Amino acid sequence: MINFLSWVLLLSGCFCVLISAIGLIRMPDLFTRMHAAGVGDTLGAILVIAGLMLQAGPTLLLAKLVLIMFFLLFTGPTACHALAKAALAGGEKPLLDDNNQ
Amino acid sequence: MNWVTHYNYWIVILLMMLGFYTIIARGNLVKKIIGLNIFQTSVFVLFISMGKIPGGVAPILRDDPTTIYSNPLPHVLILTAIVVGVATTALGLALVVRINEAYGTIEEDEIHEQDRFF
Amino acid sequence: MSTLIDILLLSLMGITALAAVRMKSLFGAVMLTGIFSLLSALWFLILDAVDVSFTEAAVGAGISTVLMLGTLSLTKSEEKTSNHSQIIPLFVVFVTGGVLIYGTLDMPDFADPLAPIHTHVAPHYIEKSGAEIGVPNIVTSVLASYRGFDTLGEVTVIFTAGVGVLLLLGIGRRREDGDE
Amino acid sequence: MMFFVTVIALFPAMFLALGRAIVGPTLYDRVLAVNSFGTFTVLMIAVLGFMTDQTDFVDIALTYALINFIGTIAVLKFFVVGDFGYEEQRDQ
Repeated sequence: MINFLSWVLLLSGCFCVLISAIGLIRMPDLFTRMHAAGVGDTLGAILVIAGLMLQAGPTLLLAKLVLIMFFLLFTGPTACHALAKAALAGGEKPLLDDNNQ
Repeated sequence: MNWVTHYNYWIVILLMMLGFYTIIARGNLVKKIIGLNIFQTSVFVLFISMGKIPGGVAPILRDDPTTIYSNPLPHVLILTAIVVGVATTALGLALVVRINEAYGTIEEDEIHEQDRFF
Repeated sequence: MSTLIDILLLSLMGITALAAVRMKSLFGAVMLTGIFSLLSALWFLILDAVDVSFTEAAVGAGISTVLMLGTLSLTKSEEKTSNHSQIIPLFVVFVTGGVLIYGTLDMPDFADPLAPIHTHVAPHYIEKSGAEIGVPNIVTSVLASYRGFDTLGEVTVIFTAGVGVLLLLGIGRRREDGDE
Repeated sequence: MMFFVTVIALFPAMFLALGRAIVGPTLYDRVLAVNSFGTFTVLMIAVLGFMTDQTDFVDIALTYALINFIGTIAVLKFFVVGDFGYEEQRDQ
């Protein structure tokens, strides 16, 4: 049962990571890429680490994995936010729909 | 010998050739230091990949006496080499900064051009 | 099974190095050097070199990248196209590479447990260092005890490099400020 | 087996992130690609540790996660300020 759950979590994590990587290469401009990479990476990383946590069992290892998960959970969005702020300050403009301008 | 068992050597040689080419053919000094770093890493990869034993684990002693450990000696050598390498990089980059202050450029050709007038 | 991982990782390293060398923007090249360091650290980890991987990640991906970015902030960030002939460097590089490939034909296979490197000194360290030094990490006991003078020499080299960097950047800069 | 599948599935993601780091076009794209690449590396180290039954690797993954974050923030600060902040201190 635990193995099955771990398979599901690991595979869905891989799926999210792959989607975020495809978004990173396929999206048209910087901010949409950032959206794909920031959201997909964080979710994928958390799912993969959760899958590993099920395999670790209640040991010290579990605590380390929880730490990694928390770091990724906090640092991913923070880095993305800082990147968006730096890009705006550096003069990058988001790509807008022509009809709304 | 087949290509799988020597693939690591070929990648090492590819990295070495790339680093060597950058050092001797590119005029930009920062690019030369990047080439030097790639060259260094190729040597590290060569040493570390020689220390691998199939089924071995990291050389940290365990209670189980049947454990196979990978060879720790290349790790020691490369640990020293990495730290010396970053010292070299720092010194080279400091030299680049000084050259830029003195000549106003980090391109080798322009430095030679200015030296010709002295 | 792990052969596939090895080959994919080594190919990634080769592609990254090639792109870093070809990149005209120096910022891009420095970013790719950071990725290259991460990849080589990952490869060291796969080969069980835990300590080396740790050092490479902290030093290669961390300090080197920051040092190079600092240099770029003080100098130019774009590389100019050189108009030199590329034939002689390419010739030298390919001759060297060819000789080295000839040299690898005699090398032991990757991860061959009977290679000469595994039969001579290393077994002594693996068997005795636990009793002789008492540190579980063999790399630490070799680095700090059996080969302690090597490490002392390493510290000397780093000290010399630090003095060199200070002489090049710190003291000269301050004197100029004082004169003005 | 499941760890092996995960590692193999992480490789295409690494290739794609590397492609974005090579293509660019802006510096921020490259930083974003490097950040994503770092996350993939952390995941791969953790999974590899489980695959080869050497769970010490998780410590290293923890360090990598921190180095990656600090590196990204340092690079961004560099892009915004233009240096690491020494000039301002000297002026004061």
